[in-house]
Amino acid sequence: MSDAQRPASGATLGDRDEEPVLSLTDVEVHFEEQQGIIESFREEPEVVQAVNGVSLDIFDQDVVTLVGESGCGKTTLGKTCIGLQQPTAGTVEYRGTDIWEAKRGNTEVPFDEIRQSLQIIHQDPGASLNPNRRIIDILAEPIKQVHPTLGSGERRERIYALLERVGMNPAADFADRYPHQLSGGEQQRVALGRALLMNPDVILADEAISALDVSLRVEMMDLMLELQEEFDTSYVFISHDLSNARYFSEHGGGRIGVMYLGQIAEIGAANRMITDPHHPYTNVLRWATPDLGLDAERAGEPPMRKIDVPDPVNPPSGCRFHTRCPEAREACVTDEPDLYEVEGVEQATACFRELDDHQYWDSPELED
Amino acid sequence: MDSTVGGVEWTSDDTSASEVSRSDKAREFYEEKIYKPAIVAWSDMRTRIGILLMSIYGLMAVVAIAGLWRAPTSSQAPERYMQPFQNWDYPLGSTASGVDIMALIIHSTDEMLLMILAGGVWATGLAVAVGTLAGYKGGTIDNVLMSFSDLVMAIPGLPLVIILAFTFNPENPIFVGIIININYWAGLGRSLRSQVLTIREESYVEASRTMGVSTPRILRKDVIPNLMPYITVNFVFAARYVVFASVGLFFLGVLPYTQANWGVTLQRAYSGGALFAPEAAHWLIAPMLAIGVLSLALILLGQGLDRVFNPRVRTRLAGESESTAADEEEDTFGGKVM
Amino acid sequence: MATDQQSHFTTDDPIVEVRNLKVTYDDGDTFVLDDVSMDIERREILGVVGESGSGKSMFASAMLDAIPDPGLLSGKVLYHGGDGETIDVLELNQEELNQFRWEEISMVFQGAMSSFNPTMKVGNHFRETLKAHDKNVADGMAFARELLEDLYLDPERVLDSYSHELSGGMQQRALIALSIVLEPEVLVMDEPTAALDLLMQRSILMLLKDLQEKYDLTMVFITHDLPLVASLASRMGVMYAFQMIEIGPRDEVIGDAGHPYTRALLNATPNLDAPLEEMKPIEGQSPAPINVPDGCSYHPRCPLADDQCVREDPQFYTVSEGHGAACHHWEEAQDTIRLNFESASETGGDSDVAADGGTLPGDAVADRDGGHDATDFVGGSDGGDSQ
Amino acid sequence: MSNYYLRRTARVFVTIYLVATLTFGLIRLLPGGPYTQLRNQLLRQGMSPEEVEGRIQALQNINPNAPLHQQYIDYMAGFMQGNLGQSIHYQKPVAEILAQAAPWTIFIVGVSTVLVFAFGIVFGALQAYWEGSRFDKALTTLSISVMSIPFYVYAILLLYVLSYQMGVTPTAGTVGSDYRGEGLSVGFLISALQHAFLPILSYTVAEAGIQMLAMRGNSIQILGKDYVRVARLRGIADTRIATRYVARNAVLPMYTGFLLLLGFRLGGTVILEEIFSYTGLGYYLFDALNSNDYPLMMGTFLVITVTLVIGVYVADLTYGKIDPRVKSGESSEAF
Repeated sequence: MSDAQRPASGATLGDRDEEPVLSLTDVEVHFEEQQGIIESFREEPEVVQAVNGVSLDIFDQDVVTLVGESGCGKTTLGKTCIGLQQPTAGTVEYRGTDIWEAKRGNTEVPFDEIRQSLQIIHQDPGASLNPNRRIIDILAEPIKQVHPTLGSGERRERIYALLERVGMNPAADFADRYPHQLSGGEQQRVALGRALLMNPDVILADEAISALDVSLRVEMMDLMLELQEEFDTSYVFISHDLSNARYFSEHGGGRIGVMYLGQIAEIGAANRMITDPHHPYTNVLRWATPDLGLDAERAGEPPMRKIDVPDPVNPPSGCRFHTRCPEAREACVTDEPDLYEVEGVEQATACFRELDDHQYWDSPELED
Repeated sequence: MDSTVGGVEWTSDDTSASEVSRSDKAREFYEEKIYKPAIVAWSDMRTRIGILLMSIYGLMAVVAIAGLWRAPTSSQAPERYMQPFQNWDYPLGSTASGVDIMALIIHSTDEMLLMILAGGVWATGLAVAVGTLAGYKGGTIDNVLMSFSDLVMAIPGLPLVIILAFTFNPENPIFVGIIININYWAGLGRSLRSQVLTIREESYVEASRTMGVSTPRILRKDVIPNLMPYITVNFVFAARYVVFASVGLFFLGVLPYTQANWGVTLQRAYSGGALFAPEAAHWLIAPMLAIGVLSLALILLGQGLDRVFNPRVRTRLAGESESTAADEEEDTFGGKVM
Repeated sequence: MATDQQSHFTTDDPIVEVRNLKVTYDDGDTFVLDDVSMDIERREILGVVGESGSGKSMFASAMLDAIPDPGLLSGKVLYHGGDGETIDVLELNQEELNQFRWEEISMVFQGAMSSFNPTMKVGNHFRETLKAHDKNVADGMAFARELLEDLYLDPERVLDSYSHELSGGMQQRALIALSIVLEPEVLVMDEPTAALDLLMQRSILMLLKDLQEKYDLTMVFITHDLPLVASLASRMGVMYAFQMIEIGPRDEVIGDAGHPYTRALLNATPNLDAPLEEMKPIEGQSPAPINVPDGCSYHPRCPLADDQCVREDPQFYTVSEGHGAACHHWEEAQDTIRLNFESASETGGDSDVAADGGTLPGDAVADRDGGHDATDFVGGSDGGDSQ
Repeated sequence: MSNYYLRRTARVFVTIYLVATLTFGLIRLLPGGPYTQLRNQLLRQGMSPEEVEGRIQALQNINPNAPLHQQYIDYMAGFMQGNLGQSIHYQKPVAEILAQAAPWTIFIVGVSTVLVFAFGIVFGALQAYWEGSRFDKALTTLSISVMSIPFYVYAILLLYVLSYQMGVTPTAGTVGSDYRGEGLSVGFLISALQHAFLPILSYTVAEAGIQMLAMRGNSIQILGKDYVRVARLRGIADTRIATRYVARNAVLPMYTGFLLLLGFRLGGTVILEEIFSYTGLGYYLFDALNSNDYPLMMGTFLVITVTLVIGVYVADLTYGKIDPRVKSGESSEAF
């Protein structure tokens, strides 16, 4: 490990030279618990710090997978990326234009154009399609938004072409059906098609496959990656399962970001993150992912001190993982680590263990 | 750049394919909006009875408007207190002053139907507007609308209606219908708002928002269609309330009337001693039956109609293929009553 | 499915013997559980794996004779209690059934959130269960507190709160405690951790292992997640199209499955060890009750299917002692269908950290004195992870 | 938690204040101002204009030609001290008449509403429990047919059959004439119950049908829930499941229905009390209407509304008791 690495903000990671599609700098999202007027006089309102100072760049035809336990802010960060969630601090830029400035109308790039190029696919296929509309009407909506001048005949033809493209033929038969007449896998493919018809630059897949059957998951992920080329879009893929994340990111040649309590604990190329995790939390996630290995003793004690996630309203001081981290020492309680680049590899981790000269090494082990 | 696949440029704007013919569109509209709902409505026994009963009232209204039955005038019947079903010219018999009861019933149906329609549309329309706006927009609009509806809900319906009727002396049935349901919309608006609050969080609404679909269009296409079952049940209840309240107010003599209607007949029978003279019993029963059967028809229609808006029922009955997903047939009447 | 070869699914000291279980909803032409027979060994953890719509939940309910009406259950469920006498669960009348359930065999459902009465405190659920089985409530509650502590929950706080005041993980653990409070012999769990987080899932599995040892329970763990149960169960059954198609010890079913579906399922499950390109989805869909293909129900999707498969419903062939598979060509399946993670464990594969516990930083901790006290993780402070 | 109650109490006073303002406005709306008719009537009787003005001033403790805001302040001050002006027809303070009439209305509306929900919950739950049985089908058809007939039709029929034909129950009034002044003696109570029997019965029958169907629908939904199935598996007795699990959770949505219903039922007394000439608030409102007695009319309207607001307030506060989720006050959808 060489001398003090300069803190790597997400931007420099992956040393891509072309301009990123989306770049987030020091984004924070805090939710204030609603209070009555009288309550607000008496005590401080409870603030949930969902996302806390995250910087991330997403490039063209890129794949970024966000992994973490529930409540770590991965969905909130995802929604901030595609402009559905306004950050309380920091900026979100789409090809150099601040999205929320555009929304207020004082940028030359119109907000509608940005809005249309950032789409979403949801977790529950059943709830992502309006039960009262036929598939043909559901898929006509995006075309009407992007190509309002198009005739209904052309629209119909494109919808049929898309349905066939996502493997649902005969398209005419599927088009006339209601969502409840489709299986989970088919519904999810319609949702994917709807997002793709907007010709987006970035699609947020919010746990898009965890509601599907095991055998369908691989098929859906393959389809998404296949269409990435054709529709020239990048993916922000959210999952709480490391093996799905690994499959998607490695296939798409992208990165995996591990999130913990609103911060990026570690981010790096997919195979690096699986085979050689540097952050203790990534290692805990890796331990928790059951695999088909025949050995039993790997199922030993969980390599962490507390199984339940701390309360996001008042997160632990210093490095937020110190209350559960098996490697935690006094130093971790006091100061907060930045993202330090791992030497010569596309990987960065927010842990003092990455720095040789940090006083972490000589501070006593944490006993609780 | 244009990514072409199998000859389809996803990004180009030019329309090369043939237009969908007008007749196709008309046929599709007919099939979706008229034919299929009709099958679903007719399939349920309750709705079938409801439709039959309502068509009787519809017929009576047409007869009244077209003047095919004699207008009710006093001493038009050969004798007073004629018993029903004895003389076919006066099937329901006659009143103390020799008025043909059948004429009395028929000649108030058209006004009553108008009144119900006006009252129902006013109450449900306003409730939907208030409910969706407050529910979807939230923030100050929500607070303002909800505190206003709380105030309106705090006023007991009938006394306010009586005072307004006394002040404005409404003649036109539409105006009467609206006055009767003057504050009915508040309760309904509040429950619609809570439903909109849940629908607003649904993924497909968020997807529409992400696509940049305008709010009015989202309300029209995504939110309201999913509320329709609840709206139809409550439209019927609002109409039923108009029937009860209007007849009650006519009975009390609060509402002015141009021509005799059920409430007035009821009141005349009641004060004309029908309670004591058994031979006048039919004079009292006829308006009661008219009111009862109409509201029964409305209730049955209400139960059946919300099935029309349930896509699962529609596809199953229209013989389209069913997906493997279990189709739960829950009785929406129970949980949804206002 | 012929059941003459008894050998491959009987065990020497079975606590529950299940014979020809059939469940149908409309007078017998379509089956939601089609002639399932197997034994459950005393004090073992049996894993039952199957995709959604394969009938695995029906199998769980059948063991407690708790099929949601209007289902018709036929067959035999013989329960051999600790005191030696045998009860046929399906013969019990309603009164005996109420007595039998929860005292001998109890069940944990998937949705913990929906298993608690929303207008009743968690504590009352325990008290009313104890009263219903006329047990001494004071001792029962003391035992319940001990159970909750074993599950790293703060007993007072949990018993005194409503279910909506607890996080997903806490509710699931409280539900598990509720299902053990009457000290049953067998605990049937239908997807107990599906709705939970990765970490919580893994921790609950470990807690279940501890409970199993401490109260010498027999556990039936039903899930769709193959790797999850592989790390817990000692014996496994695989279900497809409402039938049990393979039963055997875990190492054999995972290491060298006999049935092509099991092998395909192993290949389709994304996991950390297998190289990427080896992962292939299974074409087609599992059949609904009404359109179960005749002969072997997997033949439309099976690469090895021939006319024998279409004609003849396969019986249980013995792959090895205690390991059976319902496939005419199980040897051929074992040879031709390569398991993708096989290459990883044999040749060390491309991942430089072999699955057999190489130098993972985390492992350093595992070999510390593994007693509970060293790593105290009382779940008191967890508020946030409501799934 | 107290914040929720605080807010709720504040809202009661605001509502009462706004309704009082509304009645003040409504009086102004009446054709030709409140007293023109009375003024001409008195002038016709040969009273001098000043005397007439003095009379009107006394009646409504506001001088009609003072500036509007002044009248408003006087009116409000009067209202605060419970002085609602003088009834023209009865020559007695409105407050006095209404204080005597209000208990009767509250009695019949309260009792009949409680009965409606008692019947509705019990029979609805039973129907759900034996869903699909003949009992269930019979009761459903019965409640649908019962629902389609308004309460005043029942009132007339019951009056006709029980009072006039069979003479079992009194035909009018709130209490027997010989018990009138006696206060709460036993005789008074019995007679009061006799007189109130028909109004309460007719007011309960129609509404019970609706609540029965609503309860049946809710209970069927709850019976399908997981926690009922788990309770059965735990060997919990059927009776306990029917009450503590099914009824307890099915009653929650009914509660909001109860609150909205209170408003309609208080209003409906106008017709009910007229038929039975049962001298409650509704009766006086209608009586005031017929004799153009504005102060009495406005006073009655105001008291009915205030009773409703307080009734709903009390019911709304108890809602927290039965639905633990609302304890923290977030789902205040109740009203």
